[in-house]
Amino acid sequence: MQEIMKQAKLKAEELLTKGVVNRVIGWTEGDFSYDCSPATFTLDNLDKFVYTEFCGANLSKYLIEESKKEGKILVFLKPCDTYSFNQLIQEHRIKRENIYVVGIECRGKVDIDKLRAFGIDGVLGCKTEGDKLICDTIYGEKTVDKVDVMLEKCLSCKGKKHVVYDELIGEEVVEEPKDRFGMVAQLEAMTEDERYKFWQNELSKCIRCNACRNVCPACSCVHCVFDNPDSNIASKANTDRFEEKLYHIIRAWHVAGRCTDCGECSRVCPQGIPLHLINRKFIKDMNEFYGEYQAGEDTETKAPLNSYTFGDREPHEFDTKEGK
Amino acid sequence: MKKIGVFVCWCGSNIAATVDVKAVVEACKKEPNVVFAEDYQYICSEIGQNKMADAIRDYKLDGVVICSCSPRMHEATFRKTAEKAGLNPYMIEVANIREQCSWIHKDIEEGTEKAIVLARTAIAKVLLNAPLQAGESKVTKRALVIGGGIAGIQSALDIADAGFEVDIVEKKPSIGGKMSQLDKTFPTLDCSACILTPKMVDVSAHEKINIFAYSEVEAVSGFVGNFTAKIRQKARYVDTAKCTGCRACMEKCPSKKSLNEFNAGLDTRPAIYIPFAQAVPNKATIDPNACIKLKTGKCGICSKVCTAGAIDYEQKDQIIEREYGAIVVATGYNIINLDKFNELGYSDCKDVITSLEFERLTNAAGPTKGHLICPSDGREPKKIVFVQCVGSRGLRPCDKQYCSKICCMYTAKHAMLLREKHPETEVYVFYIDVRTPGKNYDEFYRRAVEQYGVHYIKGQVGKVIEKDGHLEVQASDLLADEQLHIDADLVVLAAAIEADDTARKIGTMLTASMDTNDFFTEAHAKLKPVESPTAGIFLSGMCQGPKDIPDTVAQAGAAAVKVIGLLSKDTLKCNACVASPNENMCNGCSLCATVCPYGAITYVDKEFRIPGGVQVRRVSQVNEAICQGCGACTVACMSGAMDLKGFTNKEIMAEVESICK
Amino acid sequence: MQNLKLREKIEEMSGVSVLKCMRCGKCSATCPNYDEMEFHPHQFVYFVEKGEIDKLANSKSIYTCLSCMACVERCPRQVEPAKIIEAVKLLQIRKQGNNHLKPEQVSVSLDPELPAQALTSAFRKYSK
Amino acid sequence: MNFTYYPGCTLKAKGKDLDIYARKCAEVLGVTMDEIKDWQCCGGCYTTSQDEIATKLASVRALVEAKNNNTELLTLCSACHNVIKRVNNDMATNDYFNFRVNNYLKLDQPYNGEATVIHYLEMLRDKVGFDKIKEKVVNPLTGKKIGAYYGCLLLRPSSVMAFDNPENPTILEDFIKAIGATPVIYQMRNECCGAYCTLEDKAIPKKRSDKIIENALSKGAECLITACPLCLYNLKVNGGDKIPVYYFTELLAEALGVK
Amino acid sequence: MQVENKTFKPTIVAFCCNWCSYAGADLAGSARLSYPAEVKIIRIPCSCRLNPMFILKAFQRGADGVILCGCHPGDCHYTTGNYYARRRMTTLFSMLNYLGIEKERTRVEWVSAAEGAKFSAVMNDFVATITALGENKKLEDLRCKK
Repeated sequence: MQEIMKQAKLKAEELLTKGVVNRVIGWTEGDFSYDCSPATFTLDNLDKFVYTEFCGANLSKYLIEESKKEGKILVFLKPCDTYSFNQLIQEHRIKRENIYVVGIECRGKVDIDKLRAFGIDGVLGCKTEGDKLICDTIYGEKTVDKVDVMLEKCLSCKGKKHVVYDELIGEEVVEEPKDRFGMVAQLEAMTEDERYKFWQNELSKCIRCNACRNVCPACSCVHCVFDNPDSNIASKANTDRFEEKLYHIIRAWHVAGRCTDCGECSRVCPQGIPLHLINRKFIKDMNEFYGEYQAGEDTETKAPLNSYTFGDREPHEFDTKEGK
Repeated sequence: MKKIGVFVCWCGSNIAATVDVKAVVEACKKEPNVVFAEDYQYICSEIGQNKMADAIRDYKLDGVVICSCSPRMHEATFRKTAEKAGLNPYMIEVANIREQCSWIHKDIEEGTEKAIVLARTAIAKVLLNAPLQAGESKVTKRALVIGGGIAGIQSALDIADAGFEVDIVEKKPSIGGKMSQLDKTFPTLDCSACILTPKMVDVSAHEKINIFAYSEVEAVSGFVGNFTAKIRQKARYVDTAKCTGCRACMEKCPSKKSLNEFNAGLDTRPAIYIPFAQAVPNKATIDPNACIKLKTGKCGICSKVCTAGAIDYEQKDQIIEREYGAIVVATGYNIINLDKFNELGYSDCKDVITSLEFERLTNAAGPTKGHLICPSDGREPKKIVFVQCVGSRGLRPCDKQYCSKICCMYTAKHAMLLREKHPETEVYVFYIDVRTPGKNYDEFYRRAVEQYGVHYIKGQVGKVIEKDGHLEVQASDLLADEQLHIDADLVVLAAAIEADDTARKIGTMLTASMDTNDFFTEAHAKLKPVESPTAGIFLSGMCQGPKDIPDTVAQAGAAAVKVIGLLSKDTLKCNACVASPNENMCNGCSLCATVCPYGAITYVDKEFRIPGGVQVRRVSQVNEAICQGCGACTVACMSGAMDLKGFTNKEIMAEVESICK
Repeated sequence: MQNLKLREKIEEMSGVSVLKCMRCGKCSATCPNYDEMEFHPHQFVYFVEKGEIDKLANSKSIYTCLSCMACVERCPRQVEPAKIIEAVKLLQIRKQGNNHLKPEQVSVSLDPELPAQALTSAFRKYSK
Repeated sequence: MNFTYYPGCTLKAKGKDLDIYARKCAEVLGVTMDEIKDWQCCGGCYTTSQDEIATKLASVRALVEAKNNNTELLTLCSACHNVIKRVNNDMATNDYFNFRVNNYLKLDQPYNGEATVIHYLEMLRDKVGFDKIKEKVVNPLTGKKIGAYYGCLLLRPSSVMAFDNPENPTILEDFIKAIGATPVIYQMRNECCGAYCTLEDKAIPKKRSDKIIENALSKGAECLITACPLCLYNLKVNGGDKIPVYYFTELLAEALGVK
Repeated sequence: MQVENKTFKPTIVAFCCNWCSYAGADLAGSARLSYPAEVKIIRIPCSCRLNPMFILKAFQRGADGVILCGCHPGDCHYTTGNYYARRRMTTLFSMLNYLGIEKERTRVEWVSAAEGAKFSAVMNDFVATITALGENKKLEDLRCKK
């Protein structure tokens, strides 16, 4: 990872110096090494650029606002981030010609909360060696199985292929996509009431901080319906039993067929609500009902909800295996 | 504060018997904003309408709710009255308390209660209604007809006769289409050329008709009343203004080996050619794939023999841009490729021919001057086998699922004509079903059997084997439960028809919907059979599905009437309830456009003032002349920027809330 | 006579639906062994549709199909008669003691030049 | 170019020539044919009934071998090609069949039709290329008028075999051109020779073969070529005096100078 | 509690497309084919106009069942509207059920302008189903229920 970071930084420096781009979107560290967040760089502050095990954030959304400004931008995208990028291109939210995409190698990012749950505190830095994660902490070096501390979204990685890039840094590790729908299937197998309890329990934790919406690359409306008093569903806080459900259903509905399953919503949720399970239900259903579709795989294919066939299954057949 | 008036209709006893109308009036009076409420026996009557108009004026009403029968019944009446009284017609809401209430509920208490809810819901909606103005768009008074076969010709003539300009675009060097290749026509057996040629001459002589032959439509933009088409006029290498059609060039051209398309490839033509004697325009065309001069630079004989000096080897394709108010699609058909049906021997055996080739072989203007011979060796056939449904009605990838419709009749025609001209020939027709719906059609087919002694055999041909110059036809005779082996001289295949290969391209260009067989879809199978769902596009002939000449001509005329109806208007009144985007909320994501069935949504980059400067954003625009108001886009839109006038999100939400109160 | 259960079974085994047949007779037109058959390909389809399967099963015709697949290939409706004939035949020879070809019959008719393929496929076709 | 090769029973006995010449030619053309060690007889005939798995297991075993070798499965005898290719199609498309076979075989990894079955002729056309063969010909059979006899098994059902246009095939004709000879087109080239009926009723293949040979002769064929041992047998036995019949590999070997 | 259940009258919102189903409802009316008064119809131009937000709003405000009626697939006045509606509702209903909402509370029926009898039958059946299911406790908005 050190090596990749060095290469990335050199690449950024090169492109900035040559004037190919005039700014860079990447990650920077906060007060702690595990506190990585997106940031914009020029030659002046490029030394603050990092690419570590904690750079889980998907940078594509930041391009929407950035690409409206003058000049070309360099952005670093991990494999799963490239899907969001393509989706934004398809929706004309960003201009391809204004952006220089450097695909960057990723072998799964680390969830600091999971590390802490393992009793690993005071982390100064981490590195991956094979299946292990070696953590340098103020209490000395600690080693864990990486799979135990990876971000939820990395546990169901779509594969390590960049679907769009101008240049690649690091290797494109060939990897079978992991099963994404196991948990959804488990929920489907429950009774209605069990499911209701499960979601009531999860969603009642929602504090309507809107972090899921704000981080989501698909939730990028110029003006969100929840902020629009004319929409009749605008609301700021959960004031009743249904409010949080309404919010999350509508949010999922609005990104249905557009969600690339980047997992950012669950990553940023301060309450740890497994929001990706809602999005994935839509993805799983649409795959089963209308054929495999991966949002952001290309910039042409129509999303399932924006197309149709004469023989589509009927609405009441949603829970049958074959439809008609 | 908006002032709302409510009228509750008795509809005689139709409503009043199960709904306490007085109670409804009282309940409405209690609703906020309602300044006036009254009941009357028949609001749709003249007196009722006058009462309504008076109330609108006297109380300066901003909106009116009428609790009465279904809006499908009298909404238009109420709107007219409102407009006369100075209220925007879209400020009217009808609460359906008859069909949805009094007629289906027997209990007066229950009926009244529901009627009050329905009235309240209508009040909630009308409070949010905005006055709407139906837009208008200009109509360009010229029609484009794509395809110059009998369908296109008929449509063009009818439109032009009504006094409107028409352009015909035909991809071949001459108009005339498939019909010009036919010999006789069923069920009257009159000569195809004799009835078509005068029409072709009419077209060329008509001052309102402009023929773009050897041309193709390259792009179409715009919408009903305002289309712009780009037409590519392919280089003929002949100046049509100068060419006199004398055909001296054709005689002297040394490159005579090109297959003659007009004779279905049964003979050859020179590289410079006029496809047939009655061609319109009667002008020569050089085939660049065969012309020695164009390929090698040497030759130039035609240029030397042309006394008119019409040959121009340097000619280039030209793009012409024209504006139209309406477009008629008449792209026609072709017969399928028979490569996948070679058990019938078409690819290897010269004496296995298609019905179209048979037409040319029996046509006096054809390659044999109408003398029917076997193409292999020129002998006169004595035994002829016709095979029906080749490629039609099947499910395999090589088959067409539909019935090609015309084959039964033309085969009966062929068989009959054969027996008439050559009584000594034996004629067999292998059929699955003989389908002859149509005036005088079955009588025609029966004549073939009964008067002309054509052998109709229920069964199919399974294999054709050529040996010693003859064809062994192996076939089933299902009624006799026999396998036949007929020693035939000629086998004629009724190949399935398919949409012309340019149809898909043109359909895409016009955003006119097509079925999986590339036939154009009509707006309604029964009630709008000549209109495409895309406004301003009309369908004529085979491009919409298999049909014979009488049906084609009828449809061509019908399409023309629709075009005339459209072109006779100076402006088009648009639907007022159309989609309308709020550009401040629009993401420019194109999701709305992907679901729009009419292609009514486009995008522009627009500047917006933001704090500290200007920002350019891509935003959607709805062409109100095209939008039909289905609302598909409003749901595809995530931000809620796209809304539907007359059925806005807020209005429907208000109705929902009112019902669920 | 009618046996719709058996018809269902045959449709299941053959994987084709007899109701798709439009009675064009292409199968019987194309069949190279038509003359050796008592019941012809189109009749197999029709009698199965009617559920009159016994008479087919008891006919020698089930052993005369050459499995050349010409009718399968040329059937415009994808009814594929050869598959139906095979299904009827299997119903017959799967019954105990109903093998059409027995090993002892073979040695007599064996030509020394005959390829092994003829033997194996004949056994596949005629015996269980 | 490496292939996993499935010869089949007939090619080890009465149809030896087909195999021997094929191997010789492969060597010249730079093709390696790795014969499966313990192949089992394909059964000679595909049972169309969807409820049979026992008769199709041998084919699956061969297919699994090819999958494990990570090469295509090369066949030569048309009967084997037909059976194995159709079974492979069942494995790939018929879920219930697939389930039952995998359940029975208990392989390390379930087999789902991953292997590709390729006939020797397809290999010549698509992998080697007829142009390349033309270059390698040392002894062109110039002037020889050859009728290609396809029979049934290579072509039908075309939805599965996808070998060539079933009603108007050209692969053997192109092959004939590649070895310098002249193809003769005749309509009976894709009609049945009578097949295994020869065991029960010799009259059937006699009638069929006569018709085929008569048609070929009337079109001027001097000899016939085929890829099927049983076709070769039926045609030879019934018309050997009227027209010689060869395996296509024999003429290929002759043209390549390795006969 | 028991007594309340017996007199439970559900609130049903029926969205009907203007061209087929609304006309079908009219036909049911003119044929006097009764169905419960709990059904209240909202007219929309096409089934594809139905925004899932309307359904959720209805539930939030105390509806016990929501039904959408549109033209039969292939017969849409706007050619494609009901195809979109069908996909949208299929996925939405599946989602609601996934969150634990009874699948019976939502329904789509294709009712043509000629199917007055079907309209009435559908509404009778839907109301019976919802009545049997009882009050929509899972989704209502407590603030708004009277």
